[in-house]
Amino acid sequence: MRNILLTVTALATLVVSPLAASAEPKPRGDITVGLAFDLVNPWAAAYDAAFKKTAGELGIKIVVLDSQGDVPRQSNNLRDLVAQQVDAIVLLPNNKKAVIPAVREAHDAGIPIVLSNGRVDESGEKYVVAWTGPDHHLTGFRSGELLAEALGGKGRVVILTGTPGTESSIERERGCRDALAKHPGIEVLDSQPTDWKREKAQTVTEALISRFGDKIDGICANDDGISLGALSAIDAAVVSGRVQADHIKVTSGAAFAEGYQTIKKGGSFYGSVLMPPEQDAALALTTAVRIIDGETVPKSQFYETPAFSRANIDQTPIPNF
Amino acid sequence: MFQDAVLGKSRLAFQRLGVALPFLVILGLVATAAPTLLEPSNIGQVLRQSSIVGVMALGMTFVLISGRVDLSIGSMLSLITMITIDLHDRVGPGVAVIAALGVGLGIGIVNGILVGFLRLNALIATLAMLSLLQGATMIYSNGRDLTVAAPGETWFAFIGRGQVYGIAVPILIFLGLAALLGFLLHKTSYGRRVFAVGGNETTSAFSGLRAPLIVASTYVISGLTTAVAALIIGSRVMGAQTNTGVGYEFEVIAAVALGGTSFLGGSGSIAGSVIGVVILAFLQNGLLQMGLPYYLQWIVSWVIIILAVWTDAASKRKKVLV
Amino acid sequence: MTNSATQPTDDVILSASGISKSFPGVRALDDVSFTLRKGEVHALCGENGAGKSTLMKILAGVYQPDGGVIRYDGRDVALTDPLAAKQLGILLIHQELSLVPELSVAENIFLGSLPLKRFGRVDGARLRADTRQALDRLGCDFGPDDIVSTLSIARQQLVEIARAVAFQSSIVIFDEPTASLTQQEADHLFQTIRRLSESGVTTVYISHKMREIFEISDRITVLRDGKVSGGLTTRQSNEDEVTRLMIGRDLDHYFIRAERQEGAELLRVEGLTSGPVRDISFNVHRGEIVGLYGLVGSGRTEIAEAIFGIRPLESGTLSWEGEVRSIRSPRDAIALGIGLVPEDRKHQGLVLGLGGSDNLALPNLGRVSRLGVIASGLEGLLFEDYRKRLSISTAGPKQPVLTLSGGNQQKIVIAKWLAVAPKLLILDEPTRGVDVGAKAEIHGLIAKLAESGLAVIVISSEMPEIIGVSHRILTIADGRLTGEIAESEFSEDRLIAAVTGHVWADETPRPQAA
Amino acid sequence: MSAVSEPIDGLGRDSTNWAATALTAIGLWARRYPVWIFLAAALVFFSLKSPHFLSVFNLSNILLQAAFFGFLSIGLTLLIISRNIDLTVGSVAGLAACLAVGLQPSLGLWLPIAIGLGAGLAIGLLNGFLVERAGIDSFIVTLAGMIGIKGLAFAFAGEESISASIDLFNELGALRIGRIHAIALLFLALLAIGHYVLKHTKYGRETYAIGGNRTAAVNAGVRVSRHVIIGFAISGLLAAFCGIAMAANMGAAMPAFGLGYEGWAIAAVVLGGTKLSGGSGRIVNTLGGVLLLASLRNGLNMIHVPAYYVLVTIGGALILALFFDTQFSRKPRQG
Repeated sequence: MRNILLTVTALATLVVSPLAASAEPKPRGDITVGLAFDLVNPWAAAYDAAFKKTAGELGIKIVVLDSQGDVPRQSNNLRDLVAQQVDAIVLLPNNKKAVIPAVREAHDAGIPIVLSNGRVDESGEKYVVAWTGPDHHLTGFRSGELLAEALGGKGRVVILTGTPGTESSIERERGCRDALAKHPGIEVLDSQPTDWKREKAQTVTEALISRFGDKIDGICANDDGISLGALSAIDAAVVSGRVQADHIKVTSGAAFAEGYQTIKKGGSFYGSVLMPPEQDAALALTTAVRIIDGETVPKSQFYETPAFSRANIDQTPIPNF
Repeated sequence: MFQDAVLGKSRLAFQRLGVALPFLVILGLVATAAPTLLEPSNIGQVLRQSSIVGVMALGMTFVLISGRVDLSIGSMLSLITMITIDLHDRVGPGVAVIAALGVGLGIGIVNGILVGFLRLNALIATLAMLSLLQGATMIYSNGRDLTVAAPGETWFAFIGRGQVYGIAVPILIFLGLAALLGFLLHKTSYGRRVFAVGGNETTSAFSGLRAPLIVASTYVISGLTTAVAALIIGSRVMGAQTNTGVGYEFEVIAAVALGGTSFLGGSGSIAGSVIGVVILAFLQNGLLQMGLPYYLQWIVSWVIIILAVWTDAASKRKKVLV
Repeated sequence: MTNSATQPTDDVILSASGISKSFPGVRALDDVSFTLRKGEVHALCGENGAGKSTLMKILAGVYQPDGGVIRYDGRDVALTDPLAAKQLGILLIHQELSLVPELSVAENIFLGSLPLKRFGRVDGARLRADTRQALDRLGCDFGPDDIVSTLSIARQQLVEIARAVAFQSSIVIFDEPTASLTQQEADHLFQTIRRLSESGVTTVYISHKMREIFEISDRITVLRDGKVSGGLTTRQSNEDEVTRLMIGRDLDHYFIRAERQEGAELLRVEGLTSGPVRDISFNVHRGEIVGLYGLVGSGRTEIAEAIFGIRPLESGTLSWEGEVRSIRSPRDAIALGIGLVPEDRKHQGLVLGLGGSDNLALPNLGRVSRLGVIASGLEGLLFEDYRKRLSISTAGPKQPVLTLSGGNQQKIVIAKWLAVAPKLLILDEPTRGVDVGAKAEIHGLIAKLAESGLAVIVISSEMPEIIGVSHRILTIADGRLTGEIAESEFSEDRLIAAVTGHVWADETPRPQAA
Repeated sequence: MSAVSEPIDGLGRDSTNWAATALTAIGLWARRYPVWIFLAAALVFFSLKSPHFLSVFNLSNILLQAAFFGFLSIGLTLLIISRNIDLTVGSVAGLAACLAVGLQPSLGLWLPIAIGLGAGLAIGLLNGFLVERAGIDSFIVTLAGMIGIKGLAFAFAGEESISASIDLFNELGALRIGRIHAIALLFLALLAIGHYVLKHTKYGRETYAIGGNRTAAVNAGVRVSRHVIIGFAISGLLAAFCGIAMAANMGAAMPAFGLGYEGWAIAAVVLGGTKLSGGSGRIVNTLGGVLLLASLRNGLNMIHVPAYYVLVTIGGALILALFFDTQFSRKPRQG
């Protein structure tokens, strides 16, 4: 479906920003950029840190507002940023539809919005100046492709998702399914949520192994935390003899440092997808500042999230979270 | 209120059976749909999975019997797990375990002071603590997850992953603590005081009991059991996430309520809570094994919990005068 | 308005015949029949558990009888719920006041049938006017807008009675109305009942207090074990006859005063000041029973609470066995050897959901446990001991006290304090809501305790009781000690004189609705 | 109690006295309802700390944010006064939002809204039925319902958010009257109705009676069970209002709307001085609690408290408010 996107990868659509400002640029010290996102996981924490670091380098002020995964609250936070008359907003939307009216209000108030690491629906794109960063769907797609590769295009698979209803979980699951659907030899047995918790991933995997026994050939997880939880369950099942060692292959979206090391060691954990928050944050913030400066920026600055497995792990940088 | 009061002790045995009975029927039905549910290996697994909620439910039972509630346990679980894992690699597993218990004790004391001595409303005060401790977890870890560097080389693994005579250590901890705390609640003068304070605080004060201290002490127990749960979860995962404990408070309360402990205080039992915990764990596992989508699992749990409590309430009513 | 009759007439307003009611395991009423005449005061007697309350609740529509017929005003009626009974004109005034503390007097009176205007709005003006009228007819000194929780118990009771007036009830049932009232308040209540009676209202009066029954009633129906054991005309009967019908045997005496064997001074209170209580000084000796008499709200309970460490002292000292001691909590008091049987048994004396032995053990946990572990054997023995000594009837030590009669509940409270082996026992209204038999037992027990050397303080608003048991009476009014009366000078007039000036503020006649 | 006025001359005398009396009255009132003091303190503090806080834009913003969980607090005030609790309100909001938006393509604008409200009402009735007729404690009934109803919403809507397909719906959600959001006005209007119901209607007065002394209410002939069931229905209906209002404002709906809002809503009610033990409380003070929490959340954003510390600060502020509340509003013992 969204495979077209792949072909357009990195093809920065050269739509010129509507806010081609004419006035002279503001001095850096007077610039304030707002960041609206959910500070609920290590990836976001690393993003936050990188955002602060970049702001320091650019010499600008930032306001960071966390909506704790609550969708209406993100709209509230956007309005709070509008009330403070920030110069631009970097938004990691936690819902691609519900956030649009608030985005529109910011747009109407003359505040440029840069989307990072997520999109809004088509109907809202006109209120957004630029979009940067990777894409959850593609991350999921890559993890699915990787699993298909590990299984040789054939086998039975379960998908472990994050918290039901969160944008990253929805998109990654869909991406994963889209990739697996390309391989007719692969059957998806079930998909269950884990709330992004390792312990729950372990519990769920244990139940799935009880249910399917050695019928499971692969697990496609939404992030490395989930993968690692699932691996604990697999290890225990191997010890108790219900599952053959290294039979089940696991891949996931969003690589963590621990996942990286585990993949390196070899075993069930086949590979993961890099989603480096540093570049993401830096790109988003720099783009915002360029817009404030009156520069013309590409509407879309998409970049590829590379998948890796043990085979090419040495060429892959270690995630720092 | 009348029923709860009357049934507080004398009919507890019956009452417990009352909840368990419809559940056993339902479980039977679930098991026909998911035959693997009752395989010995799965039973062991479910019991082990239930131990985390279970250990916390033991502490919650004390709090509920004293007529209060503790919503802060979810965040507390996250924070203590985080501290434990952090200290494990920086200082060593021994210190980490002691620190975990110490932090659980400390937070329990704070909760106890707020609710017991300052007499703040338990629901809102511990809700506030829920938010506060979640923030503390984030600040402590700077939002990062932590993992034990060498999970294969620490005796800490024994707590969550070990086995004794083929029985998982978490089950032993759960049942051992259940026996210990059951003894404390039902056989000691302290336990009697907890029942008395929950049953009637004024009478307790008039009888020379130190009600604030007793209420506070139940929070300390809850803090300590949460710390033990944190050790199990930390050892099982060999890591800590900032969201480790999110939502646990409701699961724990649901299990304890299912076990027949009254929200009005003054009645309940450890055995009931253990049964409630185990029932809930089997239900969740069974529905998962039936292959229901998650939302159907939620709906079915809702219906089943209501039906079970309803049957129980109806059977209670029949047995009681007016 | 029906205020023509001045004498009770022979018109039967209500007749109940063959009423039966069972609860699981208990046959509460068995073929009970009786009649009520218009304008009479009909007393209903019986020990706790005899079925009085059940019968009255049936008349008030709270319970449905299993069998029997109720005829009201000449026709058969079905009293399906409280509202139906209320609409017929039958109103039950509960023993435990049936008021909502946060609502106003007017709202309480008309609760369940608040007058409405458009948009469901409560018609405040009408509500107030109707209430005012009812209150005036009863001569109340408070207004429709007063919040009930700010009123004294006696006034709260008047609010309930005002309901009867407001709804022009033809039958008003009082369930132990004077349990929380002082003598003066009770007298005032009797005046009110007579006033109702004169206007043709029938009163059913349930009480354990013989004196009141003979003072106020025209006829008496006695229940025993769910059956009518006798129907009497008050003027042709006497207390002994009623008592015999109630308990099925003769009751020797009401009051056994202890032999006075006064020992050394045990407690000395000097200048005690706490809350409403100011500058109280008195002492108690071993073997002595000191009566503390005063109106509700006079501060008598507060004195007890101050001695027992529940209320902080603002000033004053307590000397115990000659030494000044500070008692900051009930623990301190218990450690010295003081026990308090509190005024409000259900809220302060018992944990209703727990069994008798559990309640008994509460202040004695140290005694029944070893290293903090309860020795159930010891606990059982302790309970068994007191069950025998106080003849408490329970199904077993673990039977929840909620299901026991008032008398047995009170005995458990007393037993709980006797078990701490106190040197001083304070009993606040020890026989409130307790039936005749148990009452006599409790009085006998108090005497026995004093004879064994215990110092006892009895607080009561029942004059016969306080006169009957005490060796010495202290009178309290308005938070101050107003007198000390020696045994030789006991008389009701002396007591009343010592506390008057603080009786009903509305003794002065009020304008009344014609 | 005593007035602090010192009359200086005949002319100023009256006014001084009047002012003093007014001050005393305000003081007494504030002691009884300290939430307004907390609110005033918060407003002053944030105004001093942030130049943007006191702008009309931001204040109308706070009002909108307050409305989001405020709807829930209205129904909960009624229920808590009658000594019950409803933890399902957050989930019901999500379900109603999904129904109202998800059915738009097939049923138009108004019918789906009615269905959403109807679902809230129905779940409220079910909760009430379970509490009153089945005799289960409301905490357990609604705790179980909280999860189950979320399941219903996911079953209906799936995981993804649904866009509102009818423009009028979004326009209504974005509508402002003057500078104030229509949703905020709707909230205030419903609050006023709630106030009217509690204070002036038979239903309201009986609510206090049931919470204050249930037996008395039964004896007086109040149909207690029916009353409580209606109370739950009102709570469900208001929760549905909340969800639909949020959906209209955001032009989309998803099952996770309102998740965890029950905590905020109950906290607001309790901060407003309504006791969980039932029988007392005023809905205007619930408004105080709602505004306090909304200002706190907004204010902490305005003064740039670091994200993690927002959680700590809100928790701490809640505890402090609760503490002062118990210190201030100790009522004299009833005589």
